Parts: sequence; structure tokens; C-alpha cells
Amino acid sequence: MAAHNEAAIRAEARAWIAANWDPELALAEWRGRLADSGWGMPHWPVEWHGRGLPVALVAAVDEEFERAGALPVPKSGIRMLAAATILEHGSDMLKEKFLRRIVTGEDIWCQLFSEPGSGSDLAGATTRAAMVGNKWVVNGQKVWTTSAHKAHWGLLLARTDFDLPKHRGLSYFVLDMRQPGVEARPLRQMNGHASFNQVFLTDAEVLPEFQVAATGDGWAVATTTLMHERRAADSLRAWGRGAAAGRAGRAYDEERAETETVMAPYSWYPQRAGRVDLAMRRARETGAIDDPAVRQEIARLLVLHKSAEWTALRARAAQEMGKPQGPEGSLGKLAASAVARLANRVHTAISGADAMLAGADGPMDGTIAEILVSTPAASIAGGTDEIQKNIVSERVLGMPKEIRLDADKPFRDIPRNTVA
Amino acid sequence: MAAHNEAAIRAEARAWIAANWDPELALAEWRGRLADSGWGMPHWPVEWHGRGLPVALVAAVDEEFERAGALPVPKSGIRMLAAATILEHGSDMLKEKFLRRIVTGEDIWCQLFSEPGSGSDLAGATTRAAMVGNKWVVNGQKVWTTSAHKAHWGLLLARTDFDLPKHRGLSYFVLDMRQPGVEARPLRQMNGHASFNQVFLTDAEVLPEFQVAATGDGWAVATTTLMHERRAADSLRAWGRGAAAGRAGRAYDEERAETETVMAPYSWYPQRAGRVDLAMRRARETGAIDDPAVRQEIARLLVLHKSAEWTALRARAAQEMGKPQGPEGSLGKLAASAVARLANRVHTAISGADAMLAGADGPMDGTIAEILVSTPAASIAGGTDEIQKNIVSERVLGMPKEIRLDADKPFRDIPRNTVA
Amino acid sequence: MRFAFSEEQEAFRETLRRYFEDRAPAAEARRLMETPEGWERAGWARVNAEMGLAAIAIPEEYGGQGFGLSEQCVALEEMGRALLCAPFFATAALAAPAIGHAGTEAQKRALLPGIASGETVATLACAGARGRWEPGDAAVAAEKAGAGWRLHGVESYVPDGHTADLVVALARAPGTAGEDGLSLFVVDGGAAGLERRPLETVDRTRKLARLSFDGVEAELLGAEGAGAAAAEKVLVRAAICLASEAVGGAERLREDAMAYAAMRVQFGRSVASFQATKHKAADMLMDVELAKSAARYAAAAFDEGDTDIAAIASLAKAGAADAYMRVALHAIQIHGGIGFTWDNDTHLWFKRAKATEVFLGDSNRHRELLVANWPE
Amino acid sequence: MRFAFSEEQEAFRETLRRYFEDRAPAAEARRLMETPEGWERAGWARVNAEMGLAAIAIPEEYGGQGFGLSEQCVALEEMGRALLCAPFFATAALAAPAIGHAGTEAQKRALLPGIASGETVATLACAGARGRWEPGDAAVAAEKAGAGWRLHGVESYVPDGHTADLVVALARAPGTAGEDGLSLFVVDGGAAGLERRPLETVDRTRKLARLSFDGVEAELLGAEGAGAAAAEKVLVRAAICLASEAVGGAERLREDAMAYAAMRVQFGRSVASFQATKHKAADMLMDVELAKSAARYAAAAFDEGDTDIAAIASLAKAGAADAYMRVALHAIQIHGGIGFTWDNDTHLWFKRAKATEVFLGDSNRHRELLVANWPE
Repeated sequence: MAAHNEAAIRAEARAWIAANWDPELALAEWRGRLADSGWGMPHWPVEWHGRGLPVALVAAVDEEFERAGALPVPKSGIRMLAAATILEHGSDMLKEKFLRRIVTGEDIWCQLFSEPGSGSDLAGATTRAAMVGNKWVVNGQKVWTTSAHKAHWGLLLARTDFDLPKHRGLSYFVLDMRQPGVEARPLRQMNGHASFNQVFLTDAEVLPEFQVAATGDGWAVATTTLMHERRAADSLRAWGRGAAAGRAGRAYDEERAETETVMAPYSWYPQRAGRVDLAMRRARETGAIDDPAVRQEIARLLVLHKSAEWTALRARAAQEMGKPQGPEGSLGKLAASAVARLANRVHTAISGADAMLAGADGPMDGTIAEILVSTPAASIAGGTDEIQKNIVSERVLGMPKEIRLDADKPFRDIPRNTVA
Repeated sequence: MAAHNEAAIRAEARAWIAANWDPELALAEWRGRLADSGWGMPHWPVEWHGRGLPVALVAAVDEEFERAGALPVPKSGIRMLAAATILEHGSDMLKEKFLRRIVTGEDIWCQLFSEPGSGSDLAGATTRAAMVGNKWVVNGQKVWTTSAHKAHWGLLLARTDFDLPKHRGLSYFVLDMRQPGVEARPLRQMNGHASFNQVFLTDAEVLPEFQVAATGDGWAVATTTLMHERRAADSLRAWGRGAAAGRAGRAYDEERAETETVMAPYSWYPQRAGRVDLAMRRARETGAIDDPAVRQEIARLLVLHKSAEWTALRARAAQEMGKPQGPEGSLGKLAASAVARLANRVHTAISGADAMLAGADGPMDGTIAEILVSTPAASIAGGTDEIQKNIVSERVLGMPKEIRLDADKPFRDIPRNTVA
Repeated sequence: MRFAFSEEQEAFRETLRRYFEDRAPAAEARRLMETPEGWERAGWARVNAEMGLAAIAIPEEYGGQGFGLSEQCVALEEMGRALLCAPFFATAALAAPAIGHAGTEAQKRALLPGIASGETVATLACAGARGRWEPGDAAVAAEKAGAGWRLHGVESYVPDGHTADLVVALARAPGTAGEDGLSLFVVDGGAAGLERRPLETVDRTRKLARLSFDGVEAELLGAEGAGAAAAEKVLVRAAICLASEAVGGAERLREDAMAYAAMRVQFGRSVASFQATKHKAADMLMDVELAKSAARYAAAAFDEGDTDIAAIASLAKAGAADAYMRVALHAIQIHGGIGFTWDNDTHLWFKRAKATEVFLGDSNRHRELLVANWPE
Repeated sequence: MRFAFSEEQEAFRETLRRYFEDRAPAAEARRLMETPEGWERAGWARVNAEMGLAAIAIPEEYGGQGFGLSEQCVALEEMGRALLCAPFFATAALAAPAIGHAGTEAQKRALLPGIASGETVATLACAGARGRWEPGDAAVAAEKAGAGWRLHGVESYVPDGHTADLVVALARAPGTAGEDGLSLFVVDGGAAGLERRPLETVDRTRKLARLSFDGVEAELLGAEGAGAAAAEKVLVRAAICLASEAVGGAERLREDAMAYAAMRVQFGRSVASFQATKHKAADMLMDVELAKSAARYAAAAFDEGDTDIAAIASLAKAGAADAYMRVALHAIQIHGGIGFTWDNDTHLWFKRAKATEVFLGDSNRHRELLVANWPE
């Protein structure tokens, strides 16, 4: 179609929903209709389960779904990273095999980028993929992988050439997680949760047709995945309070169940962020509000938290007005980490001796204790504060890049970590 | 002499003092006696106005002077840096010409190391000394020079070869400050004081025999000067409350006058350090002590200040017990800068709106205002916090040195600052 | 949407920035700060003739432009950035709102047009005995004298107090205490019995004075006894103004420090290439941008009549004042020794930041107010 | 001279460090922290047989070694470093000093030898109703019952309270208030009417319990009504003990983080070569060394009977607790994601640091005490 008229699109969507949506449908059946009609991912190409709409119009379609109470396709999670990556770099065979299943949500996906030996330095991956006979054989270790133990497919970044510079010797694969060579072990964190896995790859196999893009182009493909990751992470928070919330009907029930499974590993994320929302309430309940020193600390937290919140609003406003992205847009993660750090102190000051107690004996049934042992992750997960500050100073402020000694040398000559 | 017996030395010193000290002597006359007898700088070699005593015994001699109320030679100031440098690297001619006058204190000395183009990077000096005919001709600009406008002699670090790597192209000279080619201008600071000068060198001349050590050895010589600088800086603080304090007699009067002149540029140094001593007193006088938030800030300052003070004590104790220097010895400057920064906040909180007022209108006749506009120098002067942290992490903790791009290249090829 | 700046606002910001870059460079601040007045009639008249600064937030019916606090704060950000030496804050951020909020219709018609045109320079005296800008502290007593009033007492820390043509003062009726019995009064700057002593200040670019009232004739501003509430409201608004000014100053310091680091080399490397400098730069950016968001949000909230404005204003003021000082310290540090010299401009903004920490109440106090007024 | 450690003290430190490295590695802490008791009789007996830990600061006439607080704090630094899972703090830093300070000669002879030998594990219950370790808060009531006493009430946050053989408790006589009417009592850990509930703790390496006294038979410790003063003195001493333990823990975290950074590479460079890491390292060193100086100074001052000891102890506790937490956060950060995992040891010390922030009163409270007791 040439020009897209919003009103026309809305009408079309309304009509289709009226004709197809039924809360008593099985979720799989409903999503099947979404996939076949293209209304599930309307900005995807017509030939691949979409309707070729401009991204700008997706919001309008979403609104029509919302108005009708029709369940949209969850636009988040690793599976959507897989879709975005395959759409941009994958072969028709891969699109054929995976895109529909991603819309219907039949498979669980995981991301196999990080390695114990390369934390923030993803391009330093040392997992090796070698062509043996007519298959890729993969050996190595991945970490920080969510749902690896449940996943059917993994997005794998592996090194196919150790003689090229680090960014040029990588390749990208879709790995079948249900094979003998793949072992996922839970990775327990200091707060007791095990949201991630370690994945051990021992002669795991990948058929050539499951490689994404050409050998050596892995980093470019991975960059696409990473670009979409932040957005996914954002909407993930939204996932929970989805259209299904509080509605009756088979499709709703099935999505609620799915959501619960998907969100389970993330139950401690609000505590990681510091639960600023609890500060004043707890201070009043405990009487700590009567302590002027505590009031000062709470006020400092509120200043930082609200200023960060308003900075995000300001960034969104600028975006919505079509202005170029200002510096305010790149500070969210650093601000969130500062908020979390300060919130930990505030909750400690408010709780006093109770800050030593956890679980059923701890304040709010252990929620406070979970804050106290979870906030340190806020300055590490998804890029440490140090990396973030480098990025802000280099990309936003245009300051010189860190001096790197690993850019042009053959990868095998670069010092790297040995992992036990 | 072979073995040095402390008791014998003390007896010898007492006897000499009894025979020579007279508070009614002219200061110059008395110091002349000290220079000729060697009792002024007893650890200097016998042939150069000393008595060749081991440094360990100097304290004993000092005690004898103190007991007798006899004035010692001030062991601080640039002149002593000059002496230490000349003693170690200078020719006999230079020793002959200067050492006695340094003991008697007839000349004022200044140090010409820092340049506008090279702040913490002293070895980056670009002041040029070229041999023209039979003289060195010096052109360039120096900065942060104390008493340059009053000085007779300057310790000059200048570049004699721009083709060698930066540390190898430097040479060291004693510059006659009383010549047409030398112009000293006061350098005013943000607190209104002008403790330093800028020195403009325009075809200033140095006779070959006034060069210290060989051409190209300047950095090694400068290192000697710098090694003694910290010690001098320490004892400088002691200078004020010297033996003359509150005593009557011509020699005492003359030294008091001298001390006043020497100390004048440093009158704001206590304010730069933050005047922690005033915090509690001011808080009580202003009633700020009744504000719990202010009490918290004062307490934080006291914790930091006393912990730093006790750390210095601990370092000295270890030293006196002959233990190897521990890390505690290298933190003084960083701790002092943290104390000064916090003290500024505390004095602001205590003074409230009065913190906006200076001079006669300001609290304590402007002393508080001087604190507020002077403490920023504490984290810069004598090596910025950043340089200090590099030094601590590299020398104390053995961490890798900063990556340098200027070590081996010819100096002329190294990017450097252009000064207006 | 509290961050939807219109094209007009953005254009206004751009115009002012270029205007001040041209007319109010640091050299001009250095010249004026050495004068006893700290500003010049001629310059003040010109900036109002050309830019109508004083008129921005004054209603059109009183000769103003009728814009809101958001527009005035755009100007304040730019003035803080330029460190403009002018009686703007005293006149337009303190006195005019006091008259506009407390004055009778007749008084507004009589007083505001002169302020809007820039002819009348005015200020507000209400720091109180402890210099905490708490109305209950009012240090001046008001006694009825025939049809009018006479003021007795001393108010200090009055911005441009020795040069203002008009002084709005908060004063207390005999025998009253706390927030009761307080009223605002208008006093002629040259009135008999009014002694105005300029004070020596750390920040020489904004002069302060000590005003001694010895039976000074005064006109009651608006209703008797309404002074506390009026002063509160004016001080809440002024806190947002000061926060905006601080944001502009902090951003200027940040940008200058970055420019210096970029052109300065050390150990053969750009100073900007050291990770310590880069991380300072990121911290400064965060300080400036977060404070900016809070100040702008607060101004918009004020214009929308947000009922939580007292808490929001204190949040913005404490946040901006603290950010300004942190940024100023980093700016000096990044400049190194040069940054501590008189000839380098950094200290001019540092000293404004120092004054901003305590002017209109320090951060400890505003944090107390924030918690006290917090809605949840 | 408060920093003149004797050769003996240094040798003692060295011996203990090697001993704990050998006998109390992190794996041992991980094993014991998963047990309900948190420590083992056998191990506690052995460490006392071999090192005489519990006896260090108990006078020789009561079976101790007769050393001072300085020597005990040498041991505490090493225990904090090793994160030793043992009832040392409860027994030797809280209960023994309470008995030594408050008990009658007969009681000392009866109770201290068992503690010194390590046979008797004891603790002190005096956190008070608000968990602030303020004697005036005492949450247990004491009533005379014939010749003896009976205790009623609840005390929480009692270290090793569920495993101690002997509990020293602060209790209040009926009808008294504030610091009056408080006395210390000795209770048998297995006494009838004493319910001891272990609490789930953030720091699993030091167990806490909630003790409910329901008419429990108790023996008055020393003089009636002298409890407040005695508890004060014991808590001042204990604050210095906790500061010393924190210093040892912080130094261990600092060293481990440095070792990790040195062996870890990123972007082809040692993580230790990044200026951000180097400056963190310098900050950590400063935190540890300053806190160490304060803790050691405080211990020596206590031994010398310094009259300002209350202020000095609060200074040392607040300083060490805050430093411990800052260092712990840096340590996790330097480890990156690994530092947030259960299998990495950093979190064990982080959680001890977390507990140290509030155990025996948080830093805000100790800063208040510091100012209140400051001599000048």
C-alpha cells in the first residue's frame, strides 16, 4: 500500500478484531489468527506475518486491540529479539521456520552472548564454533542466560576464527537447546534468586542452515540483537500489567499463566531498583519519620528519584515532539543505579536493627531485606556504571575513547581471562 | 669521626652553644657562627659548613638548641631545597658560592619548575635554554612561583634539547633573578590572595658555571629537589611557632621579622585546610548545634578529620619504631583534601545566610568566607587528587601505570599546550 | 505534559542566549561586580527595552507580557548561564510577584507597570532574624501611624537592597507572634529613616544589603495580616526561580570545563582522555540534567497550580543548589591550578553557586520542607 | 603513644591470621552459616584450646590472659577478616565485659573462668524495645521473687541468643523509668520460661535470636540499679570491638577485590589498569586505613582510661561501619556480575557489613553520640 491513512487502518483493525477476537479462544488458536492475518505484528513485512505498516502506526493498532480487550502479541522477551535479528539478517529458511512460531509464542528462546571470561566485553567471546564435516561444532561456556533450562532455541555468538581481530572473528547461530551437548545450570545470586543460567556447550551441534548471516559477520548481527534488547527490557516491565489483567476468559487465563512463568525470574527486580515507593510509608509506620537525620536522607532520595523520573519524562516529551535526542535520554541507567544505592541506605536507616532480619522475620516479610541485598546489581546488570559513564562521555559528550590494546591484533594474541 | 656517641655529641653541642649563643647577637652574626662551626646544619659534610653527623642524630642536637633557647637554622623554605640539590649535584664552585649564604639566610630563593603549559606534568617543561656564545640564554614562562618578585636566585628547570624524549632533554640551572630578562608578575587566586608569581623569561642569561650537573641530567636533579619539597612543606607549618616565639632579644626579634615575611603568602593556608578547629565552636555560637542535620554533618567531619589525624600519628609511630612505611603514610594529602571539602560544607551549613558575606561583614571578620573560597585549592595544590590517587594505586598498591604516549618520542613530536 | 516547550519558548531561549553572549560576557560581569551597585541603570534599561526581561511574568493589564513562570525560568536559566549582573531576581522574581500576589488592584496598577518597563527596580526584604526566609522570623515591626504605617527594625541579605527604588518588606504588628500579625509593606528606597548598607559578599555579582528601618513611612501592601501566606507563596515561587538560575550556571560551568579538558594535554594525552575526567564529565552531566528536569517541572507545575508546589519547589531548589556546587567543584578541579586563579572565570560561577546554597534557605531546610509537604 | 604495637601484638596478629587462613577459610563459614546454630562446640573448643581467644581480655585471676582491649581488638580484626563463625563477639565482647564490670567478686569467680576456657558461651540482651541499644529502652521487667528475681518481657537481636549457655540481660524494676531502676541479670540459657527463637538474618554468619522471658528465674548481676551505667560502659567498649571487626572485614574485601582486578582482563587490558579501578582502589585504601587508625586509637584510649572514650568509640564505630559498607559496594562493583553471585565470597562480607551498619546502633545515632560527648 502507498499512503497509510490512520483512520482507515483503525477501521480495518476494528473490523478484523470484531470478526476474529473471542476471549474463549485457546491462546494458541488466537495467536495463530494474529500471525496469519498480520495483525499481531502489523509493522512486519506482509510476506512474514505482518502488514507492512510503518512503526508510527503500530500504536494506533495497539489502541484498537486495547479498546476491544483483544490480547496483543507480547512485544517483549528474547523471542522478539530473535525475531528482530532474523528479520534483519536471517535467511528465508530461518524466517519460514521461526517467525510464525515467535508470534504464536510456541517456543522459549534464550540469548547466549555473555561469557564468564568476558563480562562487559561481549566481543571478547571465546566460545568456539568449528566446521567439522558438514556441521558447526560448538564448545565453550556462556553465562547470565535467562530461561536457558527451559529454552528450545538459543541466539548464539561464537568465535569461528581466532586469527582475526576480535570483532571480525565472530559468527552468529541459532542453537537447538534440546541436545546432549547443551547443559544449563542455574546461577544463584547473592540475594538467593537464580534468575540466570550458566550454559556449558560440549560438542553442541549446529546445522549450517541455522547460521545467521555470513561467517565473520557475527558482531554486526549481535549488534542488532543488542539494539532491540534495551527496548525489550523496558516493555518487559509492562508485560505483567497486560491486557489480560483482571479479565475473565480462556485466552486471558492462558496468557496470565504464561506471563507468570515468564515474569517469575524477575520478581526481585523492583527490590533491585530500591523500592523508593516504600520509603515514606515505612518511615511513618516505623516512626523513623520523627528522626531528622532520617528525614534528610529520605529527602535526598526523593530529590534524586523524582529528578530522574522527570528526566525520563523530559526525554520522552522531546522524542514525542520529534526533537533530536538530548543528553537527558542517556542518563536513565546511571540515575537508576544512584537511586538504588541511596534507597538501600534509606531503607537501612528507616529499619534500624530490623535491617538485620530477613524472610518471615524481616520487615515486610523479607521485602526490605531483599532490597538490601539486591540493589548492588543495579550498578552492574546491563552494563556497569563504569561502562555507562564511558558511553555517556564518549557518545554524548564526544570525549576520547578509552585506549584499547585489543582492536587490531589477532584475537589469539590478546590477553584474556582463563575461567576455572 | 667513626662512631657517633649521642651523649658525647649532646655534650659537645651544649658546650659550643654555651660558649657562642647570645640572644642579643645580630641574627646574621649568630648564623655566621652556626655556618662556620657546622652546628647549624650538623648533618652536612664537614667541608661544607656541617659536622658530618648522621641524620639520626640531628634531632638530639636540635633538642640541645631548644633547651638552651638558641635559634636553629630554619630547616625549611626553598633555600633548603637549593642546598639539598646543590649538595647532591652541584659543583664545588656552586657549593662554595651558595651553601654558607643559605645557612645565614642572606638570599631569597625561588623554584622555577611549573609552567602554564604543564600543570602536574613538570617534565613537560618547554622553557628553552640555548647556548649562545658562551652563555645559556633562557626563554619561556614559569608559574606558581612563590616569592619570585623578591628572590635573588631561582632553581630553574629548562629544556636544552627538543629532539630527545621529554625526560632526557632537560637541564638544571641556578638563575640570577635580578636581571633584565626576568620579570615576575603576581598571580592572583580566586580567594584574592596572590601567594604566587608568574615569571616571564626573555633572553635571561645563565653563565655555564651556574648549571647544575650535566646537560640533559636536569630531570634527575629536579627529582632531588622535589623529594625534599614535601618535607620542607611539612616543616614550613612548624616554622611559625619556632624557638623565637615569645622570647625577648635582638636575635629573636630579627628572626620573628624574617618569619613574618616568609610566612606572609601562606596566611590563608589554614583556611584552605578547612579550619575544622572552628566547627564545634561556631556551631555553639550560632546555635546551629541545635539543628540535628548540622550535627550529623559536623560529626561526619570529625570522624574524617580525627581518623586522618590518627592515621598520620600511626604512620609516624611506625616510622619511629623503624618499621617499613605502610600504606597509611601515603594518604595524608588525599585525606586532607577530603577534610577540606567536607569542612567547606559544614561551615556553610553552620553559617547559613552569613555564608554569603565576606570581609568585615562576614562571620569571624571574613575568616569563614576565606575558608569557603579557599578549600578548592586543597585538592589541587601540590598534586591534584587525581594524580595522588594514581600515585597511591601505582606505588602503594602496585597497580599498572597510566598508559603514556609521550615516553619515548622526541619531545617536539608530543602534543602539548599552547599558552596565550 | 510538563516538558512540552513550545517553539516560541525554544526560540526565546536561543535569542536570549545569543543576546547575553553578545551583551553580557564574563568581562562585563567582572566590570560590574567591582562597582558598589553591581549593575547599571543604562544597561538595565537597555536589556528591558530590547528584551523586556522584567515584564515577562507580569500580567498584560499591568504592562507586562503576561507569560508564566515557565517563560520567566527560561530567562533565568540564561541569566544564570551568563551570570548577568542586573537587579532581575530582586525585581522580577521577588518584588513583582509579592506585589502581584498581595497588592490591591490599585497598588498593582500603580506599581507593576514601572517594574515591567524596568524603570522601577524593586526588592523584597524578608530573610528574617535568622536569615532563613521563614516569615515567622520577620525582624521588622510595623506600627500604625495615622492613616499609614511606620517600620522599625533590621532586615539583612536583601538582594540589591541598597540600590532598589522600591522595597517590599515583611513586618509584624505589635504583640503578635508566629505567622499571625504579619503584613507586607511597600517602602520608598529613598525614604527618610531607611539606612541601606551594602554588604561585602562572597558572590560579588549579586549585591546584598542590610536595611535598617528607623520609623520609616510605609504603605500596607494588600490586606493587613495576610503577609505570612503571601510571603510563603512568593518564596515558593522564588525557590523555583533560583533553581532555574542555578541550572543555567551549572550547565555553563560544565560546558566550559569540557571545553578546557578537550584542548588541554597532559602526559602527551588530552586531559579529556583520562577516565577520571570522563567519569567526572558524566557525573556533571547527570547533575545538570536532573536538576534541569526538576526546575522545569517545578515551573510548569507552578503554572498549572499544582497543589503540591511547595514540596516540588523545595525539591527543585535543594537539588539544583547541591548540583550547582558539585559541578562547580568539579569544574575547578578539571581546570587544575588555573581554575583556582582570579583571571580564570570559573570562580565567578563557583561563588554564585556558594551563595545559591544558602540564599532563600539552605538545602537542609528545603529537604525538611520537602518531607513536611510531601503528598504521600 | 597509641599506635606503638609491641612485637608480641604483631606476632599475635600474624599467628592468628595464619591460623584462621588454615582453620577458617570461607568454605568453613559457608558450611557453618547453613547450620541453625551458626557455630560448633567442637570448633569453638579447639580455637580456645589452641588460641585462647575467649580468655584474651579476662583478668588472670579469673582464668584469663589479662590482656587489654587493644589485644582483643587485634583478634577481632583477624576474625572480621576471616569471617569466623563463632560466638566470640557475644561471649567475649558483650557478656564477659558485662560480668567483669558489673558482677560481684563472687560472680566473677563463678562465671568468668568458664567463659575464659570457652566452655561457657554467653551473650548480652540489651537492644531494647526499639533495637537501638539504649539502656533506657530496656524491654524486660524484673520482679523480686523471694530471694531471687524473675524476668518478664522480650529482647530481640540477641547475638547467639538461641545457643548461649548464659544470658546477661538488662531489666527494669517495676515503676521505674529512664536510666533509673535498671539492673543486669544472669539467666541460664536453658532456664524454664525462657523461649529462644532463632531469627532469619541477612548476615547468616552471625546468628541472632529473640528471647521471650516468661517469669524466668534470674540472678542479679552486681548491684541493684547499677544496670544503666554498666550497660553504657559495656556498649561503648563493644562499639570499639565491632569497629575493629569491621576494619578486618573491610581490609579483606579490599585485598580480594585488588587481587581479582589484577588477574582479570577486559578489552585486552588488565581491569586494574583502568583509572576508574585505580581510583576506587585508592578510595578503598583510604577508607580502610582511616577506619583502622580510629579503631586502634579507640582501643588504646579505652585501655588508658581516656575520659572521652564514649565520643571516641562512637567515632570509631560510625567511621568503620560506613567504611565497611563503601568498601563492600566497591568490592562487588569491581568484581562485576561475578561479585553478585552466591558462589563468589564477596557477598558474605557485604552482608556482615550490612549488619554492622545497624548492630549496636546505626551511624546516625553514633554521630549524635559523638557530638553529644565531644569534649571541646
